[in-house]
Amino acid sequence: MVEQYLRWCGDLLRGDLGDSLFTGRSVTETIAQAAPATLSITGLAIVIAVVVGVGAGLVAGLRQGSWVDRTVSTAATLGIAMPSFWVAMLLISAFALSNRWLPATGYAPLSEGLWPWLSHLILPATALGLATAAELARHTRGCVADVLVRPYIRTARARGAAGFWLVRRHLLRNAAIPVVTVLGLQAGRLLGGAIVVEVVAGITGLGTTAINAVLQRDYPMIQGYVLFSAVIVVLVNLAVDLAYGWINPKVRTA
Amino acid sequence: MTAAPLATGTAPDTAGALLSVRGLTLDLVGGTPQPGLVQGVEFTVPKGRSVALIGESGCGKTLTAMAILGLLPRAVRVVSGEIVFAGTDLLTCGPRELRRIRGGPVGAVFQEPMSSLNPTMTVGDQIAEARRIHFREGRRTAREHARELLDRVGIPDARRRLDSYPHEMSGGMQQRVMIAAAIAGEPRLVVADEPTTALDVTIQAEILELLRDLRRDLGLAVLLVTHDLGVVADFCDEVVVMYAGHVVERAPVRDAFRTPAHPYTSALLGSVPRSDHARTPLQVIGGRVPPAGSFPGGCRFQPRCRHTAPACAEPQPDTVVGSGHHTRCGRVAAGGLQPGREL
Amino acid sequence: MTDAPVLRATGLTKSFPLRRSALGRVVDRVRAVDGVDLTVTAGRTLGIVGESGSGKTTVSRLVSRLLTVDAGTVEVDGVDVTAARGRALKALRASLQMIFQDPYGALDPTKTVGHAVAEPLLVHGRIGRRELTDRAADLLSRVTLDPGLVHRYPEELSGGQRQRVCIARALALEPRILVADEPTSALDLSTRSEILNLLLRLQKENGQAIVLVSHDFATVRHLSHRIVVMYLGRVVEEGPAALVAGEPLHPYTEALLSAVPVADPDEQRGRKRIVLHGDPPDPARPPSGCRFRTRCPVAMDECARIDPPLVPVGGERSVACLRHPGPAPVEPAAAAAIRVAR
Amino acid sequence: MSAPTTTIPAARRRPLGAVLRRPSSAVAFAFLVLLVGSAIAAPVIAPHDPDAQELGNRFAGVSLTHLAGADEFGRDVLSRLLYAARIAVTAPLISVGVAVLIGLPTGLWAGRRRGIVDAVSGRLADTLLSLPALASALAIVAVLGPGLTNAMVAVGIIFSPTVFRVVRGATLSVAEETFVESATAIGCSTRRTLWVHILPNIAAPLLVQVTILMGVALLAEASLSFIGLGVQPPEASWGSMLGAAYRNQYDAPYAVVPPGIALVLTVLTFNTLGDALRDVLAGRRAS
Repeated sequence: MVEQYLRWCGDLLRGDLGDSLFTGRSVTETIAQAAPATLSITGLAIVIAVVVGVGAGLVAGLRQGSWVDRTVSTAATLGIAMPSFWVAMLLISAFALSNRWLPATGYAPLSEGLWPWLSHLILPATALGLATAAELARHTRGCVADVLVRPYIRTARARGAAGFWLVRRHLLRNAAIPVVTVLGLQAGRLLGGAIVVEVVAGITGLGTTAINAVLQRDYPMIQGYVLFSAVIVVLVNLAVDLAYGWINPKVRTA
Repeated sequence: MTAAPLATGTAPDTAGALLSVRGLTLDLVGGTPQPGLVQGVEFTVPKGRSVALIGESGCGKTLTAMAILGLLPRAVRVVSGEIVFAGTDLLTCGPRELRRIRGGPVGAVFQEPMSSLNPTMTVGDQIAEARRIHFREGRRTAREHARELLDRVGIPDARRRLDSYPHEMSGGMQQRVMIAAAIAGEPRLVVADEPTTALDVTIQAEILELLRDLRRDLGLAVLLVTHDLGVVADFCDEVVVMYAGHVVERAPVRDAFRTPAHPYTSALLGSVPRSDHARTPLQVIGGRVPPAGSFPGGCRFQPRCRHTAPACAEPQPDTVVGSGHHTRCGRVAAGGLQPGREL
Repeated sequence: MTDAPVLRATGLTKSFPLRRSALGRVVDRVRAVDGVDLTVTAGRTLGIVGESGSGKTTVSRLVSRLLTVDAGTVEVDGVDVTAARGRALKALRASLQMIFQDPYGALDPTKTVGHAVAEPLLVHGRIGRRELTDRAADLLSRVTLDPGLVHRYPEELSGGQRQRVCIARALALEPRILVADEPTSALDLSTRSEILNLLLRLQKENGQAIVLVSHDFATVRHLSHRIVVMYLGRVVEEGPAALVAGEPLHPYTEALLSAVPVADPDEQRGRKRIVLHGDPPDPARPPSGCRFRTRCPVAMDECARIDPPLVPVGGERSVACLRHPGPAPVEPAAAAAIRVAR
Repeated sequence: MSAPTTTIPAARRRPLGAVLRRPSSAVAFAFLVLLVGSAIAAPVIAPHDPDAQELGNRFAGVSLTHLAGADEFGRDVLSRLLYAARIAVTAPLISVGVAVLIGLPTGLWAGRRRGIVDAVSGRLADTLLSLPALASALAIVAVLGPGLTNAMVAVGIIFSPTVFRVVRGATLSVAEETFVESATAIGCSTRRTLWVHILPNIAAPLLVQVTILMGVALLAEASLSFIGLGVQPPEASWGSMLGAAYRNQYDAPYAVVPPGIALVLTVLTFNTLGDALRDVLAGRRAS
C-alpha cells in the first residue's frame, strides 16, 4: 500500500497520474480534455459573480437603507439559498427550452468562435455564479458599511473630501481588502459547484468525469481530479494573495 | 518655553468671534430617542484663542464638535440653533459651502491617530489632500507642500516619510501627521477632539507644545475637546463645561478653576488627585452620567448634586455671574450657593 | 505595622516573542522586563509608574504568577513562589489577588455578579454552592454595592460598579497583597475618585499591601507610600512617594512629572517645562548604555557606553543615572566592567 | 447606588428570545417548526404511501387525490415531499454533528495550546478549506461508497475545518479576555477555566456557525442526491426528486418547482436564523 502510494507520487512528479481503471485511458489526458469546459464555466462564473456581486454590494453599501439596498439584500438572501443546479434547470427551461434563444446543452470550445462558446456557457455560468454573486454582494455591502463608519473616513470628510473623491481615494481600497479574501475562498466552491451544473447543462467536463469515476470507483481518475482541482484552487489563491499584497500596504511591508 | 499669558475676566466679545454656537439643540432619533441630547448650547471661540470643551463621556462635547464639522452621526438630528463661522451659518449653508469650509478654514484633529488615518494611503497623500481639494494644487505642488508641513510639525527626514504608511509610524508621529493634514488647508480654527488622550503623557506634552507653537505662529484658534482638566489648565484660555447635553458653565480658564460657579465644575475639580493631599479621600460625585434617553428634567445634574434644592427641578437659565462667566445653576446665580473649589 | 516585606521580587526578567516563523518558531524577542527588583511592605502601597513599553504591566503579571519569569525570584512572606505549582500555587492565589484595568472585560459576561464575586471562595472550597448568594451579598456590601445586584449580569452595570465587583472578587479570599493594574484608567473622571477612595479605605481597614501599576503619576502619587519609576523594562528610580514626586532625581522621572499637567492654570503655567524630543526607542532594540539617553535632555557621552545600575543614593532612594552615582561612587570604568560581566 | 434597569441586555442574554422578536426570523422559526412537525408526522399526514407506484398515474397533474401531482412512477409527489422533509432535517444534522465532533475539540485544543500545535493544525485546516468542497466530498464518497449517511459524513468531514476555525478563533479571542486571566488569578484550574469560562463564551459564535452550516449541508445533500451519490431510490430527498425531474423535464417540466421551492425555503430558514443570531450576539459583544 505504502509502496503503491510512493510509486504514484513518483509518477506524479513526471506528470503521469496513471491510467483510468475503467476506460484505460491516461488520467492526465482525460483531464486535459475535460478541463477547458469546466475552467470556462468556472472562470465566467467568477467574472459574473465579481461584476454583479461587487457592483451591487457597493451601491447597496453606499446607499444604505434605500430601495436599492433593500432590493440587493433581498436578492442576495435568496441567491445564497438557491442551489445552483436548480437555478440552471430553471434558466435552461426558460431560455433554452420554452424559448429557443440559447442552446440547452453541450459545449463549444473557444476555437469555434466567441459566440458559440459564450452561448453555451452563459446559462450554466450565470447559475453557478449566482450564489457567489449573492455572497459577494452581501460581503461587499458589509465591508463598505464597515469602512464608512471608520474614523479615517470621518477625518477625510473633515478635510473636505466628499462624493466620488471620497469613495475612490478612501473607501474602495479599504473595502476591497476583505472582499478579495472572500473571493479566494469562493474559487473552490465554484469549482465544486461546476460538477453539478455541468450535469444539468449536459457539458462533458471535469465534473461529469469525476461523477462517473466515483460511481465506477475509478480511484486513479478521482485522485487525478482532486489533485487537479487543488492545483487550480492553489493558483487562484496565489493570485488572490498577490492582489491582497498590492491592495494592503500592511502586508507589503510585513 | 515661556508660558502663555493667562486670560482673566476678558469678556469673549461676540463681535470678534470667529466661531459662535447659539442655541444648538440636537435630538437623538435612533435607538432610545432622547430629545435635547445636546440642548441650547451656546459659546464662542474668539479669533486666535483656545477654548476647551470639557465634561465626562456622554456629556455631548464630541457631538457638539461634530456638529461644527457637519459630521454628526445619522441617528442625531439638528433641531435648532446656529453655528456661525466667520459670518457663515454652517447649519444652513448647504453642502458645497460646508465642504469649502471643512478642511479649509476649519481644520480637524481627532483622537486615536492610528484609526483616524487612512491605513491604505501614504501620509504624504493624506496631508496633500487638503491642498488638492481646497487649493486645486497638482500632485507635485501638493506633495512639496506636504513635505514642508511634515517638516513644520517636527517629523525628521520629511521627504522620505512622505511615502510612509501610518502603521509604519509611532502614535506620536501619527498625531503629528494628523496635525500637518489639519493645517494643510490653512485653517483659522482647528477643532481638536481629544487629540492627546490615546498618547503617553510625555508624547502628550510634545503634541501640546507643537499645538502651542502653531497657535502662536499661525494665529490659530483652537476648540479643544477633552476630559483632562490638566490639559485645559495648560493649554486653554476659556472653558466650556458640559454635562448631559447642557453647557453648565463657561468662563475664562482662571475663573473656572478658581471660582467655579457650578456644582458640577467644582465637583470635577475636587475629584482630581492633588499632590498636597495624598492618601486622603477625593471628592466623589455619586451615580453616573445618565445614559441618553433618560436625561432628567430641569437641571440635569440635580440627581447627583450635593446641593440639590426643589427649585433645581425647574429649567435653569443661563446667567452671567462675572465677566464672561456664565452658569446654569439657579442657586449659584441667585447668590445662595458658592461652590468654590471643593477639596 | 511591621516593616517585614510581604512581597519581594529580585532580578525579574521576562521577554516575549515578537515574530514567529511560519511553523511558530520564535524569530525575534523583546525583553519587556529586564532585571527588576521590588519590595512591598505589609499594609503599604507600592506604586509602579511608567509609560507604554515600560514593562510595568508585565511586572504586575510576574509577581502575581500570571506569567512565569525567565529569570529572577518572587517571594511571598519569605516563601519562594517563583516555581510554585499545584497546591502551593493555589495557596499563593489566596494570599495575592489582582484587580485588572478593564472592568468591562474582567467579568465573564455569562456569569452573574454573585457568581463572579463568590467564585474564589467556591474554587478554594471555602463555601458550598448554597452559601454563594449570601456570601456574595456580604462581599458586595463591603465595596458599598447594593447586595441586590447578585443576580444581575455584568453588562447591566456601569464601569464603576463593575470595578467594585472586581475589587469585591479580589477581596473574597482575604488576600494579604492586592496587585492593581491600572484600576482606574478605563473609568470616567468622577468614578475614578470613588475607586481610589475605596482602595484607600480597604487598605486602612484590612491592612493589605497594594501594588498599584499605572501610567498616571497623579494616581500613583495619591495612593502610594513608595514609587517605582520604570522605563523600557528597567527601574530608573525608586523611593518614598513624596520625594520621588517632589524632588525627582532621574531625568526621566523629572520629564514624566513635568509632562503631567496640573489642574491649576496659574500653577501649571508657572512650572518649568521639560519637553522630551523624539519617540521612545523600539523596546526590541534598546539603545546602548542608558536606555533613556536618546531622549534625555542632560545626556553625556558616557551615557552611551555605560548602562547605569540602580544604586542607593541615601534617604531610602535609589536612582539609575550616571549623574547620581550615589554616596559610594562607583568608578565609571568599574561600573562598565560590572555591566559587561553580566 | 441603584443599578440601571434596562431591558435590552436581558434580551441579549436570551438570544433566542431576541431573535424571535424580529418578524423575519419569527417567520423562519415558524417554518422550521412546521418542517420538523411534518417530518415527524409524515406517516400520519401524507395522503399516500410515498413509494407506492401507480404506473397508470405517471406524470399525473394536480388533482384532488394528488394535490401536487404524481411522478414518473405515478408516486404521489406531496407524500414524497413530506417524507423528504425527514431527510432535510436529519441529513444536515449528521453533517453538522460530524463537523462539530471533529472541529470543536481540535479547535479548543489548538486555541489553548497555541505554538506549534496551533500553527500546524491551522495550516492543515487552511489547506483543507481551500480544496473545492464538493470535489473533496466526491473523493470521500468514492471511498465510503454512495448512500445518504456516507455522503453526509463526507460533507461533515469537509465542514470540520470551518468549525475548527470558528472554535479556534473564538477560543483565542476569549482567552485574550481579562476574565480568563482573572479566573487563573483566583486559582481556577485549567479545566474549570475551560468549562466554566471559555466554553459558554464560545457557544455563541459556534451556534451561529452551526445554524448556517445546516443550510449549506442541506444544499450539499441536494447536490449529492441530485447526481445520485446521496439518497438511494426508492427513498426520496428533495435533491433526488430534482434529479428525477431533470431526467423527465420534457415530460413534466414543472416537476422541478415543488422540491426546489421546499429546498430554497428551508435553506432560507436556516440562513435567516443564523444571520439573526449573529446580529443579536454581535450586539452583545459590542456593548
